[in-house]
Amino acid sequence: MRQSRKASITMLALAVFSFVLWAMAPATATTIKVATDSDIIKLPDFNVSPMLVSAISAIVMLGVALFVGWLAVKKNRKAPRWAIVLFGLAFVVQALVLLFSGKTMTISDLLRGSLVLAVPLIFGSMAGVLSERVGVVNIAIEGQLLAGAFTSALIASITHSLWLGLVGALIAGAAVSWILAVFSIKYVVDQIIVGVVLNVLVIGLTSFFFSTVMQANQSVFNSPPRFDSIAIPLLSQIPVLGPMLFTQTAIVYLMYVALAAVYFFMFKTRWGLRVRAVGEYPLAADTVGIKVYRTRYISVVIGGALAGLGGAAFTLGSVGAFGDKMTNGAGYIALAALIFGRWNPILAALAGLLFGFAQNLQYVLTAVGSPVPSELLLMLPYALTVVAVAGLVGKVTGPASAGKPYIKS
Amino acid sequence: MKNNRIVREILNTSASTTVFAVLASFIVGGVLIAVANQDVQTAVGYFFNRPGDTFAALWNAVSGAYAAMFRGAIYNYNAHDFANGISPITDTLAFATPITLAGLGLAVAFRSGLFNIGANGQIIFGAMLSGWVAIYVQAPVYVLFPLAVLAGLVGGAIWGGLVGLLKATTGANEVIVTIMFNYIAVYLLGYLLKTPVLKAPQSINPVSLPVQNDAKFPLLFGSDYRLHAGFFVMLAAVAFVWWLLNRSTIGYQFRALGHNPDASKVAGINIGMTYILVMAISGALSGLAGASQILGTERVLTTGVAASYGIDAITVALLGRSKPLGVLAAGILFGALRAGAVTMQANQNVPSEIVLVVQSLIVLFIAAPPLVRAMFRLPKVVKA
Amino acid sequence: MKLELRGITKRFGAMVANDKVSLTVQPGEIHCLLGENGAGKSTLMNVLYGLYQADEGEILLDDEVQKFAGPGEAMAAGIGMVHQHFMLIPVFTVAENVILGHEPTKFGGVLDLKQARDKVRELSNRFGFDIDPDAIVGELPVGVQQRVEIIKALISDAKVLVFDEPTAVLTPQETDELMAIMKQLRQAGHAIVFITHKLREVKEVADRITVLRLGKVVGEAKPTDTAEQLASMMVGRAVDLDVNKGAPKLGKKAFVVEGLNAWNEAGTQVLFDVSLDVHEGEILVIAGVQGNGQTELTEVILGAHARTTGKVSLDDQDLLGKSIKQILDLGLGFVPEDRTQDGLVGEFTIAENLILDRSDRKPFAKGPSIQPKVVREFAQEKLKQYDIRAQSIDSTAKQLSGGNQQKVVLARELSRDLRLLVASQPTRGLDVGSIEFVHDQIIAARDSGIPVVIVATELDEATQLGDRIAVMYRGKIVGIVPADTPRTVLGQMMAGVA
Amino acid sequence: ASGPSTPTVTPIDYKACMVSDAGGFKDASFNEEAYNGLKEAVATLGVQEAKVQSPETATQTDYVNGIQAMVDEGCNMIVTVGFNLASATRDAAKAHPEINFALIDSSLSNDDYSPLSLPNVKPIQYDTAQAAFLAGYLAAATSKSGKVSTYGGMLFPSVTIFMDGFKQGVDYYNSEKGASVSVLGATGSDSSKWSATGDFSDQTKGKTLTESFFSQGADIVLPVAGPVGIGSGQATLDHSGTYVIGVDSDWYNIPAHAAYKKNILTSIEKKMASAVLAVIKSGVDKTFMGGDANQYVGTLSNGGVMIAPEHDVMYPAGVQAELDAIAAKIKDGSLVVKSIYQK
Ligand SMILES: Nc1ncnc2c1ncn2[C@@H]1O[C@H](COP(=O)(O)OP(=O)(O)OP(=O)(O)O)[C@@H](O)[C@H]1O
Ligand SMILES: Nc1ncnc2c1ncn2[C@@H]1O[C@H](COP(=O)(O)OP(=O)(O)OP(=O)(O)O)[C@@H](O)[C@H]1O
Ligand SMILES: [Mg+2]
Ligand SMILES: [Mg+2]
Repeated sequence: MRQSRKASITMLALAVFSFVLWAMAPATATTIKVATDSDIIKLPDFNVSPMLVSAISAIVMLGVALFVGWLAVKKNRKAPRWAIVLFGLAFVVQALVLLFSGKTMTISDLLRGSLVLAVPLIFGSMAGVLSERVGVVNIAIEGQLLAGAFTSALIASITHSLWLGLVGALIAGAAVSWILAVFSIKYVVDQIIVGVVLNVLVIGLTSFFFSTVMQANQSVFNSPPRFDSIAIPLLSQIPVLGPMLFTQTAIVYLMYVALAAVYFFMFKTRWGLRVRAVGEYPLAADTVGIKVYRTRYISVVIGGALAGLGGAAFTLGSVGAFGDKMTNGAGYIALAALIFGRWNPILAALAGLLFGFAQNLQYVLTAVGSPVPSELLLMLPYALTVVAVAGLVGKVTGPASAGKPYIKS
Repeated sequence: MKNNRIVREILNTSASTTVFAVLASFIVGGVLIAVANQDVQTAVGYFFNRPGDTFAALWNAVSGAYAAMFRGAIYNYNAHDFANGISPITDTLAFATPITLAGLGLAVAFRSGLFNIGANGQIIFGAMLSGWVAIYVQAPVYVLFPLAVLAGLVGGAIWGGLVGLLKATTGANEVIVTIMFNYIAVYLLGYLLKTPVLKAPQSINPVSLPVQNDAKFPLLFGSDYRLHAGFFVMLAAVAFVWWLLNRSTIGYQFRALGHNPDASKVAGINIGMTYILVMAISGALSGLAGASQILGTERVLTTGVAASYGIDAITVALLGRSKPLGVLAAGILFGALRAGAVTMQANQNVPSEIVLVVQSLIVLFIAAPPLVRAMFRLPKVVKA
Repeated sequence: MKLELRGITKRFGAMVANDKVSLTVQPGEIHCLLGENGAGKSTLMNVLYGLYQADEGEILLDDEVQKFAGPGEAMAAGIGMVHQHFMLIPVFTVAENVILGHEPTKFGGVLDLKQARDKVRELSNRFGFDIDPDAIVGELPVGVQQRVEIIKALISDAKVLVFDEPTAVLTPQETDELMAIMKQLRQAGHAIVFITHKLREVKEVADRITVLRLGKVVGEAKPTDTAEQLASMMVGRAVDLDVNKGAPKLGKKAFVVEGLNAWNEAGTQVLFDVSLDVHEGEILVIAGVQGNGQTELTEVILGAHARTTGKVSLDDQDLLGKSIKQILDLGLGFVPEDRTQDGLVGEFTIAENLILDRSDRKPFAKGPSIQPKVVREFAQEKLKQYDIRAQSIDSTAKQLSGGNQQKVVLARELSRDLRLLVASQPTRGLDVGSIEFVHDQIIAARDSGIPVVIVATELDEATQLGDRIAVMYRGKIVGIVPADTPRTVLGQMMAGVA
Repeated sequence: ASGPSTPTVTPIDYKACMVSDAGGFKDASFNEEAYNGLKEAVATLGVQEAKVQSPETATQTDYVNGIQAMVDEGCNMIVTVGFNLASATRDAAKAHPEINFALIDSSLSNDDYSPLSLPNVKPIQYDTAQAAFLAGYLAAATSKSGKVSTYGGMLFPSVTIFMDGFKQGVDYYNSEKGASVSVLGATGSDSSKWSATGDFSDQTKGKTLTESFFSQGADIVLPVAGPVGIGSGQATLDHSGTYVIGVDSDWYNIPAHAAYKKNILTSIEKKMASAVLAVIKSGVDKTFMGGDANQYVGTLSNGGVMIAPEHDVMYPAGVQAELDAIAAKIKDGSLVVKSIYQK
């Protein structure tokens, strides 16, 4: 109840802000390009007036804010999700139209790039889901991504096989998470120490072999092939979404499958029920004969394998060759997406997507000329996340036993 | 009975295991060093003709590397006089100062059940504020210096306290927020270093003016050594945190909150206020780390002012089991590794990445005594 | 199936929780295990169930020696257990909790929750519990959770069943139902171990009785023995079972609740126009089945409840809108319903827990610093005074047996200068000796002239302790009656009839 | 690791050393190019080498430490790479007048950034804008879409000087040919608002950014972001008719860029290797001359900066000639390329 009040207050503030923006909105129109050459039905580009759009958004936002406030005060009800989504949408649309005023905004670029940037985050957050849902905090996502990136590039270079490269990534990610598992389950080391340290360890090892092995013989050890993006017939021709979702590399399609699978197993199967039970209250799980340690090992290791795939997205799925520390903190963002998404793979994926979007936005924007300095624009994804988490998401509670080792008497 | 349990623990767990843990990680590191070493590679080439060479090369490579690390981190026995010989250990302590301060900050948060990984951002804010004061404020030394240090403390406290405030008011998860705040702080610093706010007018590059001499931490052993008075601030912080967590009433409430928020609430502890307080104090200590950077060693603000101390601090805090003295020890260890790495590289051409490997292995091994005992066939600790 | 435990010894560090305990339970027999708090009953059962590994001794089923690496194996061997501390996943639904470990599945491990629900419905009908299979366990009142725990044990139709204090949180009706169930199971030839501190129940169902003290078997008793005999055997001294309190010397109306309404997080109303008043020197018992608003009422008094209308005042000071701290400082002593969650910090030592709501007050704190010496002396004193069984004041709260945990909370709350005492089920899970002691303390508090509010689910306790009894049902006070009102009438009021 | 120093030259008792900036010697760009000079010196002059690669998260303290370590190694010459090492170099040079220093990409200054000249420090700087100008002109002339693009890792002056010169080159082409080629990523004159990926390590960002340039019609990209530029090179492989322009060294000859060498239009070269070799040589045969008076500024005139020769990508007819003409103008000063290093 308190929560929804906070939400409505935040919303009101943002709505007011949106009115201010309306007041300052420039006259020059924003051209929106939705069509891509491949679409079946060609939608025309259209020009919108920032004024008009601002007006609409501002009013919608105010409406939603008031409605949520009314729910909170009169009905003591939480803000319904649709309201939050509608609100966010209105705000984003207004922001976009204003930022691109006098310029052309190509929707499909905006979206496609967002997904590309989100892929490792989404794989990473899946690893987080599998690991934390079973009660093992996974700070080591960064390390798992990096190990996957390195190994996939190395293997694919040597074997000239993309698929063997992916297998390498799986194994590398699994290996890192297996160490996480052994230390946190068997040796009862603080899971967060292990995670943080594993990241450093993997950075150290990859950098070391990068400079001693890969760089020394680039052509043999670090010139892997790349996955080409495959346009899925028909699907890829859906306006706007088609190019984003269905003109991608095999890794991205793998991600769709993995995402569906993880969600299904976690919430619909016996295995998932047991995993979640162990993550919530291992003693209780133990008392009904669930093998706590085994369950933890298996789930954590599978998660790591997925993160490994995410690593491959940096190399085989994108630029091919491995580069020193190329994941550059994506693992930590994935961790945030995981929490943001309430340990739910789908929501986490959306969080990752939101982040990728904010990041890509500033690329697309600076390309055509941005009204603000790059550093401020670079903050956007991070600031946006804070606003979303603080203003709209609020308190999230993870698996109860995450981080706590299970010791038998 | 209780006593000799403690004795046993010290004997078995802490002391010996730590030694062996360090040993173990140096062995693994040694393997990598050997792999990377030219002479070893060459010698291995004709291993079967003259295996002796290989082993000789191995020994030279590994012993050489670690000897260099020792000279770089503790005592340089090749130096022509004692005065130069001891300068490495002072470097180690100089590096250890900010790492330990930030580590203490995180320790306070961890003990209170808040997983603050925002040390990086909090260091940066401390450094920015402290730096700004130290560069631009005109005041007599006895005002300027304390003010500059205080500014660092406040900067960190604000950036950390803000996280606590968000958590208290909106329930926002501190892990997300601190991660995001780290990036925001980095880019904000980058931005301000391009604007007149921080950028030195005459410089084309994103650097600030150097801090005024009056604002600097006095060097302890003269200009030949880098160790500065910030070291004592750090020691004071260790004592303070010990008191805070073990003797103070708010520290007691911090820990209660950390273990069981519900019971704390029923016992009348103001949860929200405590969150803010915890994060503010935690941030303040990291902010001091920032101050010791800018007023102690860096002297100018650059985008890299926080180094990797934000992440190091997490490890240091946890490795020190979030206990002040433990954090101090861990901090000095990390300082030594950072100081020694350079010599190892310069003198033995050892790739610097190996230090990261060794560093993380040390932590893993120290954190898992049973593993180390198994590796070295040490007696099991009789669990009391 | 016949169960036999031979010379079971279990140590926790230095403390011996079970000392060469032997015990035999025949098929078709209800074997009661009696003992004070911390006697080692639960530990013994956990050993049997494979949760703890015994240091010595062996477990036999039908004269076959068993080796249980984990509960899984014990269950496989036909042992079922209702745990003293719930083994339920709060965020799961009832159905999910019940099937956990032996989930019905369709093709490829897909959960068949429908089958699960049906199974739960069928069982809860059979045993006359009404439980919604889709309810989230964490949101259910403790009483209902206990029923879920029981269903969990029954569903796996085990041959050997252990009930570790299942009745501690059940209503009289529920208790009677449970005991009927136990009798059914006995008929069906199950071997049953029943742990309880309520001698009435023992005398009703027990075929044989074994008494533990300080981890040792002190002997067998017969159901025909008087309650007093059993009690003294348990505690090792004579126990006076019925509360002896003089007539109340009433002072002024110190604590008043008027037209109190309250809503929960979800926005549904949980208290409806509650009005009551308590005089100085008077004990008002709030009787009622778990989950009829008592919890919320106590929360409101404590100041922990967000949305309320009406009036709550102590010594003419309005409590509504005051912070918990302010209210505690006004002299409220509060014994929460759920001691492990709200009353104690499990990782803290006994000493630390004893100052939980006074850590920054004299004499425990001087200025910003805590005074360790004072704290420890205080703890030593309370440990003795309340006879808390623990290795030392430095043992952590979560190492304590249920009963001893409760004592720590009581020791803390009763040892401040009170203006009002609110205690939810102060004797839940306590052994007879402790109950006697606690009751004496509460009455002492009352006679010292402060108003006392006790939330009780136990009719015995209600009638013995109360000067007046307010019965709650569905968030309303259905009536405030004198303490000598007959059990049947009270029972009906609590059930909402009459 | 480079192979064992070739035994053809006799080792001499002269130690040449180098300290990198945070980028490290394997950045396939700036530091690596400088280090190649040192390796050459080892191979051709037989000097001893020692080097320190500063940590990725280097602070001023780390630079001071690194240089100190080199001093302890008894180096005769210490080359420090990048403006970040300026003050550390200055202090070390003051403390050790007997050691020669060469500072790349910056000159010395006092704490208040007033210029400083020390006899044992030779600043090595590059008027990169001149070469970038040529690259810009070439890009404009080559572009079919009339859109070219550029971005940086972070927008430091050492980065924007490339983008700026590039932009001037394009503008010059426009004014000469009455064309209207635009530069995506460098819109407007305020360089702080240009495109940046935000770091120098995440290559996927470089690729994504480049692809959004391409899908907005650009067909040539100039990445000034160290290894992140590899992302741009990779992007050219997915979009036929698009080209990448290298920086610091001729990417065409660097293994890291081999995959897309056929799409490398040219590279804006800072001949740091030769400068480093030269300064070390001067040290060896005792002809080293430090101080601002003797500072080395790489320009088109002295061949310190240049654009790489035509490789696989054919220039439009006549452009090579125009480039030569422009180069000549710049050399004789009749055409001035503005840059931050213009005194
Ligand atoms: N170090 C390890 N590495 C990989 N897998 C392991 C490791 N330790 C245990 N496992 C996995 O866990 C399984 C069970 O381990 P363990 O016997 O310790 O727990 P359990 O007894 O099966 O579960 P419970 O504790 O619930 O009884 C092993 O069979 C193995 O598959
Ligand atoms: N995990 C543990 N670690 C240490 N000591 C323990 C542990 N579990 C129980 N004990 C100790 O063993 C003794 C017996 O505990 P147990 O729970 O068996 O008592 P009980 O007979 O069940 O008491 P109650 O009637 O209050 O439940 C107690 O003194 C308790 O402090
Ligand atoms: Mg018990
Ligand atoms: Mg087992």
